[in-house]
Amino acid sequence: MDEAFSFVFLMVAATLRVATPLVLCAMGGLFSEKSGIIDVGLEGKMLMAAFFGAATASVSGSAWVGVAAAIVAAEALALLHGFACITWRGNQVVSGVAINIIAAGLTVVLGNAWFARGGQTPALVGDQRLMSLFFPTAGDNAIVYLALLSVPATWWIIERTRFGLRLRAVGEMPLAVDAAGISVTWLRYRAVLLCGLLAGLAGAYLSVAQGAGFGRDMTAGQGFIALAAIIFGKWRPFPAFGACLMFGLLDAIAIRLQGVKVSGIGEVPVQLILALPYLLTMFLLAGFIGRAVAPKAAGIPYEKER
Amino acid sequence: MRALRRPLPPWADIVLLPVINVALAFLTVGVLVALIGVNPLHALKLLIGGAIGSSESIGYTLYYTTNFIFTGLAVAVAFHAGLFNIGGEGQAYIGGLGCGLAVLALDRYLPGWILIPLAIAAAALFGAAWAAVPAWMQAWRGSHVVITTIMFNFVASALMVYLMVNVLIAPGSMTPQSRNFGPAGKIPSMHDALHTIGINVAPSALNLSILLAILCCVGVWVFLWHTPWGYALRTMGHNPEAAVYAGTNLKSMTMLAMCLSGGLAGFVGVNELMGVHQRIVLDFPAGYGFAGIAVALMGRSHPFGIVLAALLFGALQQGGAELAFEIPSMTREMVVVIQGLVILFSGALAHLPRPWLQSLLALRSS
Amino acid sequence: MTAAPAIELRGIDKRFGSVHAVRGVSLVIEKGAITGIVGENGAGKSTLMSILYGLYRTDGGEILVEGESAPMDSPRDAIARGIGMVHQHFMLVDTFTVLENLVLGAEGGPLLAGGLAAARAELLRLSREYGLTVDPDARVADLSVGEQQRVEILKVLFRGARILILDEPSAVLTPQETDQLFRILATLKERGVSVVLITHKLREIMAATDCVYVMRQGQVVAERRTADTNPEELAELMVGRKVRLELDKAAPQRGEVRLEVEHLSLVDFRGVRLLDDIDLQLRAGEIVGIAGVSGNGQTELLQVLAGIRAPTSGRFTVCGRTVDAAHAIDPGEMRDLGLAHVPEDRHRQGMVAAFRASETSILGYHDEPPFSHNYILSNPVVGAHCAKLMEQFDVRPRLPGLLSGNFSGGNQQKLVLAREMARKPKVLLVGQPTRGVDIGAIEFIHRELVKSRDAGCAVLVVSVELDEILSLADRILVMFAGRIVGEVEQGLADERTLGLMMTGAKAA
Amino acid sequence: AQTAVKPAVVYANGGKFDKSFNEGVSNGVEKFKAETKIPVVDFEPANETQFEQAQRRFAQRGQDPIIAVGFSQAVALEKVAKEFPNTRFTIIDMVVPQPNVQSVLFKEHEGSFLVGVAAALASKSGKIGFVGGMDIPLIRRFQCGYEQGIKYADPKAELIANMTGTTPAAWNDPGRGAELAKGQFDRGADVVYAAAGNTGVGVLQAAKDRGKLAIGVDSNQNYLHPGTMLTSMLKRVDLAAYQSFKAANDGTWKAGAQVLGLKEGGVDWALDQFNEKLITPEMKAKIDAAKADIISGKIVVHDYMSNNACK
Ligand SMILES: Nc1ncnc2c1ncn2[C@@H]1O[C@H](COP(=O)(O)OP(=O)(O)OP(=O)(O)O)[C@@H](O)[C@H]1O
Ligand SMILES: Nc1ncnc2c1ncn2[C@@H]1O[C@H](COP(=O)(O)OP(=O)(O)OP(=O)(O)O)[C@@H](O)[C@H]1O
Ligand SMILES: [Mg+2]
Ligand SMILES: [Mg+2]
Repeated sequence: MDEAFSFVFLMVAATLRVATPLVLCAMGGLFSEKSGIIDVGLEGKMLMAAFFGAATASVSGSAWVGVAAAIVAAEALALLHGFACITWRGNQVVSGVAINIIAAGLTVVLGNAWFARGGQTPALVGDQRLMSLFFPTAGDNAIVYLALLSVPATWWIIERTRFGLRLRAVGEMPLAVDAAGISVTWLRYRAVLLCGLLAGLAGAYLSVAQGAGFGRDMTAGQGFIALAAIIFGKWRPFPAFGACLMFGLLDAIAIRLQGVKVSGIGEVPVQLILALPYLLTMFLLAGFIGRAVAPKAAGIPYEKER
Repeated sequence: MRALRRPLPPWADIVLLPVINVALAFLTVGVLVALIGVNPLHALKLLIGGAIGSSESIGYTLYYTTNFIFTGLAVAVAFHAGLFNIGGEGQAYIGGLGCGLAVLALDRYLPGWILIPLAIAAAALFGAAWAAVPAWMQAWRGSHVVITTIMFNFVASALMVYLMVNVLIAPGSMTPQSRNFGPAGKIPSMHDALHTIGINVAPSALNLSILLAILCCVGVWVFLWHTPWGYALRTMGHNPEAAVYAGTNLKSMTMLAMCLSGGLAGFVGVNELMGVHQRIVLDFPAGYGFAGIAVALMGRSHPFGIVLAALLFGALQQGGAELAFEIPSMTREMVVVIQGLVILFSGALAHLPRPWLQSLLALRSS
Repeated sequence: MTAAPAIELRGIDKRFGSVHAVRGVSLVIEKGAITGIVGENGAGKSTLMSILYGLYRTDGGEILVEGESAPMDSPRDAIARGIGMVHQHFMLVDTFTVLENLVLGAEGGPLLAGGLAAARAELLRLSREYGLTVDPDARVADLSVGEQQRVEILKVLFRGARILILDEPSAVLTPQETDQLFRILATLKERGVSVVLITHKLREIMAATDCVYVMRQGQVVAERRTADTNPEELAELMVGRKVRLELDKAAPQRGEVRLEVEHLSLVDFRGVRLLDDIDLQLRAGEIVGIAGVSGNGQTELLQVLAGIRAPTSGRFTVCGRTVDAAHAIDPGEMRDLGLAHVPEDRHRQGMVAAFRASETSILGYHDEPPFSHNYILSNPVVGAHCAKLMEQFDVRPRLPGLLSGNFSGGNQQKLVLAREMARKPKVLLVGQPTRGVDIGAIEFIHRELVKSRDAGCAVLVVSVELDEILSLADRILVMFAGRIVGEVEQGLADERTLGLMMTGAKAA
Repeated sequence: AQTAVKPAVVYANGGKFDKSFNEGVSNGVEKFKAETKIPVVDFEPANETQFEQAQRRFAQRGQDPIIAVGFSQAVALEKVAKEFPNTRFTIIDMVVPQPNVQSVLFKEHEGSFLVGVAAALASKSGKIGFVGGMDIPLIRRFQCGYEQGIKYADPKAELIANMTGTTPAAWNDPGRGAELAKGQFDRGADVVYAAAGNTGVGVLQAAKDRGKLAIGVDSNQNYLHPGTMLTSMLKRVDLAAYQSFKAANDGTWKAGAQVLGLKEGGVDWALDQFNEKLITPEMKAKIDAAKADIISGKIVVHDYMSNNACK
């Protein structure tokens, strides 16, 4: 009985630990995509945030200063994305890809120049990191709770506020928003900035809360998984949250499944287990969630001459 | 007050604008380089010298160019069909598996002049097959290729590690790599080929695969602009409804476009495995698939433009390595940053210099 | 002293790149009157109104609202000055409810709940006052076009507009709906609202307006009191030459049956019946017109007949080949049988804006000789073909190398028609042959269609313009809710009864 | 004064500061530099093709000797060594049979055996973890040696093993390393051994966060988290690099293969001020006994790579 409880507790904790950056990214991406700006660059934002978060925390000695720096870094990239896609009406996917590549390179270049450790930041110790608040074995630091909070907050903003109504409208029909006397540009910039805020938190989580320092490419594809979660959730906060939890749980299970022998098949190859989240994503995308309908104007620059 | 804006003349659109875009990217890099305490002009000199300073460095530049042409064409063909293939990385990987398997299976029985074309075909086939799955999912199940091709890159990697570790590993090998290809499975290197006709150049990784790359450029150009299928493919890319109206089956056209794209990406395996490594190794696509996006964007998805862009990227890759040789603080990631900035400035921010150019040209002409 | 006019425009100027869309236009909109604006395609009407509404920024000139200079930098300024606009293409968010669309931009606070409740009350009041009933909780996507327009008008009234601009409001309405619209406009006028009405239908100008401006090539070329003018004069002012408003044609010489449709039905993936048991016959040498409010299955009928969609049940026979659910056909094969199709929406289907005109001129025939030989496309042959089409159909400018999207709407339409008629098809399907096309081009297109009928082609025309159907068709079918609800011979039809059939109220 | 050597290093993928393998070489090089004041040039390649390029470029410039770090450089070196028969090369982790190449190999399984013994002795739960980088034979060799050591010290102990990933990122993903380690702790493990390059940093960190024990690899990583670092499996690549340069400088450099095991001091376990509190005298005695037995040949540690199986 007790063992079962602790098993469940540990699985839940492991799931949440892995899901936290996904949830934050997915909620951020949701704001952006609801406003009609596709964000393939979540990965890059998170990476840049992780780097600046760790770098600042290690220099300043304070984890929260690091978190703030992480958010600023992600916001800078968010503004770049906005500048390219909103102001200059560039291709949103291309801009996202560029941001990912720039972040992957720049973090290492800067890391090398500043710390001369092959792109890593010094390991964070003591107050330079956010530690568990209540359950040391669970790793429940402040950002985990922020991530949990971000889901109802996102829902409430999108469904219940004026900003949310306009956000939904601008992702469906920007022309109608423009004709109603509301600035499409400013609305979209706000959405992109919200996305930067959340992606920044996710990055900070990776390097100053869950981890203890930055390592090159430390996001390892989680931005894309968050993107997939948004699609699974059909651009709705709670279902997207569910998808993130599913990925987290899958990961927790995958870790336990390695080396386990399945009767009849023998030992499951490690590689299969590692590829499982990707395969499952494809499998579900292909068959089980039905056709997910993106906001109609997503990906289309609002081209309007004045 | 407001300068009158006129649309740019075609020459400015096709030549001037991309050049300015790349220049902007380099300008930004220059600032970055200066920020980390290196003289940008000195770095530029080393970069150029490293890329084209000797016959060896030219060889390496062209060898990288070969890869970039393949992945650039791959991305471009999909682009023309309105599809965004981010899976070049995985397709190149599996393409390499295809030619590798063909060579491993047959290099003891067949002479090179039969085996090499066969293995090249196998590379195309495997690359195409790896692209066909996301294509099928987009065409029939409506899941977007951008997501599925990314996922398939990870799956390709897992599959290759599994195969290399458990199946294809050479007996007694320390590392996951296959046995060496027999001589029949080797594409001659350029310095050897040139040597036989009496020209001596320094050895480099450049091999005859570059001829395949040039052939692909011509083939893609003919296909896209001079065949009815190419016409239908471009129609789909610009306006799917018009394509349906014109009698094109979007599903099969999606399959065709992605398979062509995957096949082209698969040729990276030919250059790398049959041309250089002469065995199957892990991780040989090394980012060429992603860089292909930049190459296609810069080259305006036209084979000729792609050759130019691939040359630039090849020179960057080679010159960047030399740069890292000479200046320790210039790490190899600098080249990655440059690639990213080129994608940003010639892709997403392509129109940035346009108003300025328009006013400039309007002023001059008035 | 007379009160200042509601709006005065002085010397308004606007360029889009090299297109000089509006050239120094001055006009006056009187308070409490209905002002009409007419003009050929691309004359600059919509652009002018968009400037007034703040959607475009003017390059020169001044806007005065009730005598005061009023710069319009964004629609916000226009709304604040009491200007409302119902656009040519509706500005509604499909996925929103009527109520949500109503409050967008006028939410009344950072939280939605209060604003929505207040809007619901206001909506009820407006509905009662003007007889504009809509369900506040219905999703806009589920509303008919007429209802959507009502929402647009409600939106304007909800914001308390005193000046109402309507850009081609009747293009999508049945005659009955149009009548209701004009009753509403009359009510508004009574309450002191000033109305600007843009339309291509001279009859509406004559019936509803107090005065009318005529625009041509970006300029106002005439101003008339409605009582002092007539449609012939207006048409001439618009086009700059005499226009024959009547189409004269001989009686049809009917030949063999080229298209036979039996019990044709189409059900979409949600189970909605888009086509319901359609029967029709089309003979060589006749033009059959299909009338109906858009969205009643005409689009789908053309798609099925052209091979773009497969029918769910029933069958049809084209030139001897029978098609049903089990024996589907694709548009390419259809063309091989001798069927040509001018789609309703040329931008979305008939052409590729990014292609050169020469490439658009072989769309659908690209894999046939002489364009394609041994699987190679011959660009010189294609170019020459396009030049010939442009000559025959007077497509301007005559530049096969120009991008298709850079031709004006009327010329794009001519290019598409030319392409489809060039092969002398046995059956010609034409959707909305002159939608949004000006009077001069309409005249030309109608004559070409009659010519090919006289040459023995079987022509099926779908149009929402009753005038067009009445003058062009030898036989008229009326579609409503996916069914053919009536059939009338030409000469026996009149607008009233057809209009009633189109709403499903009366069957013949 | 003397005709100084002009040494050079070509690092493996992963970079100079991976806190383990490459960094070990780098430490040896630094030591050489500090002692002799002879400058050493180095290069971190971006992809496999650059191995050959870098080796050749260094040789052309007259650098000598040149160390090629890591097994993946072998094929390239085979070619380049033939082109430059007068240049001396040293390769680590692989054999290149050329007259001008020195090959240095390590018996990682022997070192891993020892830390396995330590792990089994320190574990209270009898469950012991292992986090590898990629599932490749070299890492299996580590795991297999470790497992034998565990079984030797405690036949009932159970090994929980995880691999990190399938892409090169697997060597560089501390976040995932930490998560894998936490997963193992959740399943009851209380000692974990990381053989995953930079990923290991996360593993060691996770152990610290949870108050469990961790074992480092390649370099001595004990200093990273004093108190939770049980020990490190030393693979003395630093020594190999240092000695190669030193020998060249002294004129005693010799080509040929050398396999460095416990006997040769090529592998070992680390005991220093950072972990001395964790290693009780009994533990130390048992580990040293095992070490002596391996050196004397009484215990034969099976090498996974001899037959691609752990038995
Ligand atoms: N966004 C734009 N960019 C470039 N040119 C434009 C743009 N919008 C309109 N134009 C040009 O301005 C001219 C006026 O167009 P406008 O839409 O105002 O005509 P219109 O009188 O409303 O025509 P219609 O009767 O077809 O609605 C057209 O020739 C068109 O070419
Ligand atoms: N967004 C745009 N950018 C550049 N030119 C445009 C744009 N929109 C329209 N044009 C130009 O405007 C001209 C007319 O286009 P437009 O579609 O307004 O014609 P139209 O006769 O009003 O057709 P429609 O019946 O479709 O309204 C074309 O020559 C085209 O080049
Ligand atoms: Mg128009
Ligand atoms: Mg208009």
